[in-house]
Amino acid sequence: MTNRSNGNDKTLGEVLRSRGVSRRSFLKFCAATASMMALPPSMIPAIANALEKARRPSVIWLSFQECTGCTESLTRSYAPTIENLIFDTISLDYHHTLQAAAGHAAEAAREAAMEENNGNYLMVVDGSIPLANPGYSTIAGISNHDMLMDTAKGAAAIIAVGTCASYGGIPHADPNPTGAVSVSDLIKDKPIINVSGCPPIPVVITGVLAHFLTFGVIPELDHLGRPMAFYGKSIHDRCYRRPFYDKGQFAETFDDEGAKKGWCLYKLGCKGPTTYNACATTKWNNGTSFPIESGHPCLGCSEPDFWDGGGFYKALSIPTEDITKNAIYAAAGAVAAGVAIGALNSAKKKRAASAHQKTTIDDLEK
Amino acid sequence: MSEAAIQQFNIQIGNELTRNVQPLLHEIRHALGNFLECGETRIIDLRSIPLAPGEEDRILSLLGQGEVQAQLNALGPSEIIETEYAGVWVVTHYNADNEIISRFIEITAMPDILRSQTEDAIAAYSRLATTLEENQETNQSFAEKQK
Amino acid sequence: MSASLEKGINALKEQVDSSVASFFSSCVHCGMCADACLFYTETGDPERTPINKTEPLRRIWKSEYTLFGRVGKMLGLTKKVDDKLLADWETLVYDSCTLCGRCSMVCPVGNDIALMIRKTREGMAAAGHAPEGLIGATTRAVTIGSPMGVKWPALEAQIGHVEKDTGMKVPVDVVGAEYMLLLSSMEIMNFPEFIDAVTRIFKHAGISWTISSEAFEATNSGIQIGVSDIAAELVQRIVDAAEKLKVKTVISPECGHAYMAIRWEGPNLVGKPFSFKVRHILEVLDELRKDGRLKTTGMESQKLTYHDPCQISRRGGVIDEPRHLIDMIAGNFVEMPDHGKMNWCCGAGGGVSSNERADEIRLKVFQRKKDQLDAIKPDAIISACSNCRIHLEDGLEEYGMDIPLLSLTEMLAEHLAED
Amino acid sequence: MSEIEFLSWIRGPGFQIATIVLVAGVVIRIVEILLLGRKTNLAEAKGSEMSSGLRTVVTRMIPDAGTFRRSTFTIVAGYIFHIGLFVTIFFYAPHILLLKNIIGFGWPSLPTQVVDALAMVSIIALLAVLVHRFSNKVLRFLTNFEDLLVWFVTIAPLVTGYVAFHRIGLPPSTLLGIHILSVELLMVVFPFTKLMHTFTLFMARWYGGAISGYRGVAS
Repeated sequence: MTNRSNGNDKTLGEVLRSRGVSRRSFLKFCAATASMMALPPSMIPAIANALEKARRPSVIWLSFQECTGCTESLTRSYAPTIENLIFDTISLDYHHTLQAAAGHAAEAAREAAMEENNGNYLMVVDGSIPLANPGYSTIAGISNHDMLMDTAKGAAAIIAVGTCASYGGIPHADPNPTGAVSVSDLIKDKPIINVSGCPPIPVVITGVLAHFLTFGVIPELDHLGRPMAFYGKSIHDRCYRRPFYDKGQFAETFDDEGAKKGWCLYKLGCKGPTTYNACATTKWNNGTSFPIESGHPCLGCSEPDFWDGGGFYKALSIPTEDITKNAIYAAAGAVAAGVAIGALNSAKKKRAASAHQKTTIDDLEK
Repeated sequence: MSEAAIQQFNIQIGNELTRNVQPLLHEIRHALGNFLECGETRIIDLRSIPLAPGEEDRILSLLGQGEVQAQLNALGPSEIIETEYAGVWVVTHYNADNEIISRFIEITAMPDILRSQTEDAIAAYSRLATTLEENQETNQSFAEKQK
Repeated sequence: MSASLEKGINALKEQVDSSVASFFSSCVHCGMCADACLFYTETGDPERTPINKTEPLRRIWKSEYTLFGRVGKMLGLTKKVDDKLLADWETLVYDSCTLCGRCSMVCPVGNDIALMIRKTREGMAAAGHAPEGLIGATTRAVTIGSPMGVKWPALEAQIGHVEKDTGMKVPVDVVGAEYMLLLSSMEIMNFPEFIDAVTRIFKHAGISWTISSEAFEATNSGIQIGVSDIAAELVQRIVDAAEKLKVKTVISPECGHAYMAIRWEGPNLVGKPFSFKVRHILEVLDELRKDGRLKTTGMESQKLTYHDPCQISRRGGVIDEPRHLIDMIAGNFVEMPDHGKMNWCCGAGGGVSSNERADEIRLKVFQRKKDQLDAIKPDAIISACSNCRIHLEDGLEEYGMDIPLLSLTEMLAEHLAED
Repeated sequence: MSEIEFLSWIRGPGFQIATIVLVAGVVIRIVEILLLGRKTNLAEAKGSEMSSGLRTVVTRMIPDAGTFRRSTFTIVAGYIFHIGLFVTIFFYAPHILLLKNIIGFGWPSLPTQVVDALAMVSIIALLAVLVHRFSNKVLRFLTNFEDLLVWFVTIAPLVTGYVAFHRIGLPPSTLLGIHILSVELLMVVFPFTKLMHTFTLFMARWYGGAISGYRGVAS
């Protein structure tokens, strides 16, 4: 993160070599990257070739209504990793949480990077954008909205990191006091990659960067703008507890026998079946585990409006409101209505009986 | 977390949960045939195949361990073994924390990554030259001092 | 005053009750009742599906007695009952149904479809959509006292013959007798042997009985045409006679719908419980058998089968009694494939035999009975209903089969042990 | 409307409305039927109404041999889809969870593979029932719009449930939403149609059995 504007003329290969990274290490890195991006291994040479020649892209990172969790997620991966390598090869020209400069100096850096790399830089956004009142969130006196729209103009592509930037996230949750919206709600004319999650998995961000570096285009996205390679399958599909679901073995509480045996957490409100993310395979904390493995149901954080999904500990099939009470009221009301109708029916029958005219044999024909 | 405690939550499911084991082995056999016939190599990314816990281990134990076992040290260790079936290799890359970052089955005479890379050899060549030069200089100055 | 649509609709409104509402609410249009109805199986005409025959009643229930139907009626969405509908349904309700109730036995949701068709007839008749033949029979029943126009002198003459043949007295108008015997016109006109048989058996068993000269006719065209008022009037005649003679039990003869009329509908038609019991002749005979008062001798060696008259067994509950009695005298008794409560109707009950218009279909659907008989090939058929008996003979002749029809009561009389 | 918003509406207000319509509708109809009343039978009884009625409620589940032969398809297909519906509705874990949430108690579920297979069998049976409805002349004659509507709202939750379970085509939350929506459709249509037989058949069988039983006939 120490590189500044002067490093953009070097290729990635040159940067790596200058750091003493061997070709063999680079090949290993390419193999891991291919695997990470779910690309066929036959493409490893092509990836190596492309990465070798790739220019270090300028990256401008904008943080709006966010909690810095996304940045934490990225920077807290300890020990040198393949992901770090990627980060080291980009030119992070603006990130107000990480950069040393502040205020007008920082804004000047952003403007300089935008000018220098006009049309080529990557814009990364975390956090949602408040529209109710521009004063809710400003940076150096510039409203989030204005900064976003201004910076987006010269961007080659936009990566919305985290659920807030992707779909509005927690600020967008009901009743959404700030009128928070997502990046894609405001920008329609640029490729936007949503890397959702609260926070998102670090490797997904680096995977997306690697893909962009390798092919110069954004990866294949799902209908919610997320890279298919990572969001193509649900947590449920790749969950190691899935066989318990299929067998009907569920933990009923957090401390019962089922929970201890590692049974399915569906009944405890797991949103795995409706959540698309790579947690179950890439896992967290450098591959240690993921929430379900630690015994907690999936919250569905990579999905739009996950906060308003009706309770984290309520199973998906359960209605979100108190049905029983209303059903009882309805039944009581219906009994009353039924009795009223019954009275009408009885009256009608009585009328029919009193209207009855005795039929004799003379009445059998018209 | 103790090993036992981890074990508790890592449920091993019986054989053939995803039914991908057998087809994968057939694919390896097919690739080996191709390799022998026309020299075509093949790499299978184990991460790209949906496998249940335990199934990967099953594949690896079925393939077994052959004559070659090599260890790389490049951005963390890598393990390259030839399986019981010559021509079928298992390449496992670890990161610096010894966590598996990718695993491939390669059908080839020797995985490329094991081979010395030209770029590295070029660098090595110049490095060696520099070392020799430096040595020469050192030797010379030492000799001069002796004089 | 005459029949009118308005009266018909009013009558249908009177017929709807909680059972009818449950039945209509439960019908899922599965079509199984069609397979249970000989008028469908032998004609293949889907309009004759039993539940379809209740359509007029269903429309009244739906539009008058359901909340959603009422709303629909206000919006003009419900199907109306009009003269055209009733005219179209006349042949279905009267000519293509004997009220045999087999459909009621197979309906998977338990609907008593026959009951609903019976109720539908109330509306049809009140609206003037009853068949001519039935109207004629009903008129004769009310004015003359018998649907076939049989008057007391005719019966008196038959009694004379019986007394001469048996040398026994046939008691008439005996006050305080235990039993009062009713007769159907058919027995008087076609099977006077029945009176003969009863006279001998009762003499043998030593029971006190009588025939009323004022109310001897058991049949009741009112329940066939579906006019409760007329049916009640006919039942009332019997009630009056039974009360006048102070009898303990009224005996319904070998006639299906007569039993239904006096035993099951009777008290409900006149609106109060009877002061006397009503029994079918076979029930009385079975009681005598149980008490050891009916002794027979000799066994029939020919292969015999029993045709259950629908109104007596499936709709009447007299199923085991005839079989006990047959066991006394039959050595080779064979049941038909479907028997007892699942027996197939002969095709002439429920007023169909009084409706000349239905003659053709009545004989066509006899095929069902023929198939049943072909399966066991009996030497003779026993029955306990004169109407079944006449129609079975008619049908057998039509289909060129030669199987004699026997009356169970008459057979028992023939086998009476000499004292 | 986003997927979650859609699903939230379906699980929230949508389900609320459907439940109220279902409960109120069913109760109104049952009360409406029962309050019509029935005249006391004045004829001397030959058997008990109550016990005969109750017996018929049970025995009418099994057809006699002759009827089975004549209506084999209707009976077999009917049995299959009714059992399939019963199992999928009442023995699939997420459904039990829903019912437990509403009525306060639950029961063990069946393995999803079993439920899955039965759902498929039911779908096939219902498709066969539809084909039969159009190929059999009695059924074709009897069939009206309501029959088709009821067929549709019955098979729809099975199909949408099957698709949602296997997550075919659309995002799972949307599939789940569609599935619950189809169930809500079923719930709303229920009281207005012959689906009421679910409840009224017990009454109908009781009345039918009572009428016969009173006369001494075991129907």
